[in-house]
Amino acid sequence: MPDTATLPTIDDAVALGLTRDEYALIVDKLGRAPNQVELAMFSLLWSEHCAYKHSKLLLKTLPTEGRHVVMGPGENAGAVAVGDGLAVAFKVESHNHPSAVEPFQGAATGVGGILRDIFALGARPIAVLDSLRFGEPEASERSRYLLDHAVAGIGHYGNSIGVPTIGGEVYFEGPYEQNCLVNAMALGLAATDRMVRSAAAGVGNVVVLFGASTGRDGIGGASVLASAELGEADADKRPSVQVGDPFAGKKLMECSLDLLDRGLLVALQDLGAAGLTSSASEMASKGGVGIDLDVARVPLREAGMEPFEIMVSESQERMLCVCEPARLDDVLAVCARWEVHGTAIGEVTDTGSMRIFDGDELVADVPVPALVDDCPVYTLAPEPPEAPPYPAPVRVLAADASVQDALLALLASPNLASRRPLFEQYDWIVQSRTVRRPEEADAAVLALPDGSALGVAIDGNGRRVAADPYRGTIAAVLECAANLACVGAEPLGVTNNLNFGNPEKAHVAWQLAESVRGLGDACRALGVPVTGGNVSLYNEGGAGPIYPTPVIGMVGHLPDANRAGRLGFAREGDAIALAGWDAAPSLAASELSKLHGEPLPDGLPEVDLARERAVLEAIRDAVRAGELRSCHDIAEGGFLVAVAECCLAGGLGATLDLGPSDDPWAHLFGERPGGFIVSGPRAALDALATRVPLDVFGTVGGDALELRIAGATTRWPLGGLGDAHRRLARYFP
Amino acid sequence: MKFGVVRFPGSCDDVDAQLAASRVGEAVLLWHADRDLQGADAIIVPGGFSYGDYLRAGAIARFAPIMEEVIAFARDGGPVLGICNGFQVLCEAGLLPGALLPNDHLRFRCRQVTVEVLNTDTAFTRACEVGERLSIPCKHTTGRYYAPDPDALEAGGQVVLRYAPGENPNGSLRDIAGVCNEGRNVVGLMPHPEHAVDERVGGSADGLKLFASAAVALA
Amino acid sequence: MAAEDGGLRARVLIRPKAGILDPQGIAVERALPALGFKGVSNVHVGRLVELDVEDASQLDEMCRRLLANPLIEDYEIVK
Amino acid sequence: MAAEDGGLRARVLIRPKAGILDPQGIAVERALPALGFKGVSNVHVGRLVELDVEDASQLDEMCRRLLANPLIEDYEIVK
Ligand SMILES: Nc1ncnc2c1ncn2[C@@H]1O[C@H](COP(=O)(O)OP(=O)(O)O)[C@@H](O)[C@H]1O
Ligand SMILES: [Mg+2]
Repeated sequence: MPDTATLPTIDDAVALGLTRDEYALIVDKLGRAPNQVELAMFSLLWSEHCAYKHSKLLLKTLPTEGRHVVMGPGENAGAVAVGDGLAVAFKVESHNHPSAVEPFQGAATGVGGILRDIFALGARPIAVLDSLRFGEPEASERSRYLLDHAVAGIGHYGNSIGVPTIGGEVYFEGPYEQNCLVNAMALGLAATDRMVRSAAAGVGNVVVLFGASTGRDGIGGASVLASAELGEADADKRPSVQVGDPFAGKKLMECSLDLLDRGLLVALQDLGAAGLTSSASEMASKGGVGIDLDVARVPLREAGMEPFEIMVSESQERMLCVCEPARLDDVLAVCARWEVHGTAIGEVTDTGSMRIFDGDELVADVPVPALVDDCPVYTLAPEPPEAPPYPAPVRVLAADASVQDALLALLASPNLASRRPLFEQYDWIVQSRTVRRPEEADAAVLALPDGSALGVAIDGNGRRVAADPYRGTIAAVLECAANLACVGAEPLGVTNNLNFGNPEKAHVAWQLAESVRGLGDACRALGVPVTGGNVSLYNEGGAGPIYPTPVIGMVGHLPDANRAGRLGFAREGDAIALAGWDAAPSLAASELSKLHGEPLPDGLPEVDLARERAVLEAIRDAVRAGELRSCHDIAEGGFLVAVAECCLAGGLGATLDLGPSDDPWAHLFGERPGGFIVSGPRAALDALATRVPLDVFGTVGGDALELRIAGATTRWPLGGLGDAHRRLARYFP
Repeated sequence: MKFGVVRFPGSCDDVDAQLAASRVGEAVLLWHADRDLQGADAIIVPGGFSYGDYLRAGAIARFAPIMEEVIAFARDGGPVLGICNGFQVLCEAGLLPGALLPNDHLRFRCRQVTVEVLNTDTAFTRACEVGERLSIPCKHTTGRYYAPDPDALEAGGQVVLRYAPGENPNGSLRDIAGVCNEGRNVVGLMPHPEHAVDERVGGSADGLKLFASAAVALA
Repeated sequence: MAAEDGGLRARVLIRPKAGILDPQGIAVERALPALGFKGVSNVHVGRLVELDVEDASQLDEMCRRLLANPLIEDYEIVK
Repeated sequence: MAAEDGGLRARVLIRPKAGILDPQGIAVERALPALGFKGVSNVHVGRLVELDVEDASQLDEMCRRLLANPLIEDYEIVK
């Protein structure tokens, strides 16, 4: 083919993140050296982000089948059927590195990106959840800055586009100081038979780009290709910070859904990272066709953009669709109605190649399989470390602190304190579906048209995964399932985002492999398929890798929205019970051990997954029966923190009588999956006792939490507990 | 009784307002670029981020073609309710006194608030009692009400809703949550009554009274 | 100042009216000492709008009708 | 320009960096024709910060560290 620029060198390829071997393989696939545009395209599609080079083989081991599954891994998002002819599409994705650079825009564009993945399927986005990790806020001004700005950015995008942010999670740990995590999950609702796939089809069909114009956004690395033509002076023409525009995103969303409602499209795909290159190639690949694109027709925000820049630009709020030529005018008319710019930029061909033109000039010609399928995948070389390679946290609670002080310290600790200062910055009510708001229940609950509801939870305690990647990941899955059980929801599907360090390091490879093994085993045991997710590797700072952080998002269904569980104590005189635990919890890797500055243990206690499943089902059935007045799972902080949370959520005190215990500290503050604090009439608790270990230990009432254990009595007025629990507010002056 | 709910590019609570209004009557969406109110008996300018709230909340939306009709409708005494962003639009359009400024804490804040009804002689509070307290969620970044002469507003009975003591979420002047025009037919408020029409998802159904009031007015 | 296309490059400065609380200004004023900047006072944050206009006589009306809200903001046109 | 207290009244103009998306500028530019203002182009919306400083030499650092976000904004100090 005619050559446009002087051919880039193998060093350019390396500068773009490809290995010398990968470059050689590209030359081999093409039968010639790639030109500038082609190398730019390969550098994106053969990147870790697009090709899953280090995770693909592991991901293959995950269970993806299930009777509810409508779409599994491979599409823009997974989807499960929820009855009534409806399906819920959902996926979690990370925007860690952009958020570490510019937290507000990074988090905002992260939300925008995951929402496009959802409506690309023809599903109307109905909810967002966020999962955040930062360094210790008390010690680190940078972490406070990242927290403040990332939260504002998530709210900015989600609030402005009219999708409620109904839940999320945030943890603060030293290892995230240099490399924060910003993951966002989105859910969408669609009529199952109206969902679209992204496979391009129909030779001669038109490829239409619509949405924002294309600028130099996100062109960081690839700009080395331009170094030939551009001097230092032009360096600032290469901004790589993407600015989110939720207003444009809103119009793009309504326009896309309108186009689909009118049945005008053959295929639809969002432009995410890797822009036009990956969207077009993936559409071609899935349809087994070729695509011709003319970059000269792409509307530009900046003059003088090179063809390769147009192909790799990550400009936000853009979509790509395929339609029949006869429908083109209608498609463009719908775009115009929504004030969205639409342009025909190419067509579907039978060449099996991506051919990029600049006007009449052919500037790239690459077989689609070479781009999409032929990237080498690497098997990891896992090696467990001697012990978890992380420094012990700083002690913030005296070794001889009393139970009185320990509970207050735990409630006030950044990982346990109320998230209200965060979620009050999110609109959690728009769209009129939110049956359970943040802090009302362990899972968010969204009403469906037929009176049933969805339960959604997202979780992943990196510190426990760092202590034991296999059991820690199982614990994260169980935590999500427990949250769903507390509202009465049956799990239908799981999405996940694997946030890890550099997989070329043996111990990180081991963390990743063990974590995925745990994810697979837990999902198989619970009978929940993994329908999608995302992988974010190389999350490291000067001090080394982050805690291994698999973020689990779980979606479930409950038959009656009116019976969705609540976590707060509801009525004076109700009996309170501990349900589920058959063994004492352990202080290993607990929040209390963190406050005491203890290093991570090497391993967590074993859990019996079959038994955990039975407990989850019993709790779920009890909540669905509608007789329990509250149900809350025991998580970080342990038993006593869970009870205090029930008191605060309900504005009611409680009196607890625990009797003797051989290890009161472990009993009160130890952590392990499968424990629940339930309250209600005695009969309801007795009914539950026929299915799970259950111990009635207290009564709801009064304006204080009063604990009698081994003869001693400790009393916490609700006011004091509330003040401690509100501690995060100080980071949002 | 037919409600028309305006839809601007960037409106977010338009469908919610339509749902709420349809509990007391028929409710249709009115496209910003049209000039047709479709024979609606009452107009709702809903919440959201019309035109992204760019430049100034409500500043661009108030020039939409449909607003010319809404303004004429209001000048003829037709009932018009502005909710949140709609309140901002109506102030920018000069249909309501005052303006809305960034919250004193400069953050978006979403929470259930209690508001007190001060004037029941308006198109949207007739079904309420004076002094009645309503629990309604609010969610906005630009809700700090300001008017150059609040005394005149209060004297003229144009302050329709006030945040209950200690509940002012945005630093509004004199805890003002909602106002009306001199004709009492145009009302604007920052809280979202359309999100308080169903105990199940609203935590309260108090907001329904505002929509019911419009029906009463016409009955 | 001349704009590329021969028209006029205009700059509009929009300020919160005196007497109206300016929380953004206050926030900046509060943040500065923490960063070690002393002796800063009377901080106000407003908006800057820059545009090319063919007919500069339209600018004032543009400001009154759209760019500024006279009730809460003052504007200044700098050509 | 002198400030009341004898210090200096400084003005900082903060603009979206060239090449960085300016959603507000785009929205305003789109809106103007509809209001009957023709021939307006190249609209950009930024921020205006005005403050009294005793030591003007601190201004540049103030801009870099607090007033502007150097990643996406350029600033201009007008004394
Ligand atoms: N950790 C994971 N578990 C299961 N599926 C995954 C995981 N990571 C990625 N996937 C799937 O791989 C496909 C490609 O992911 P991605 O490149 O993020 O899609 P997109 O570019 O549309 O965001 C998607 O279907 C996604 O669900
Ligand atoms: Mg996608």
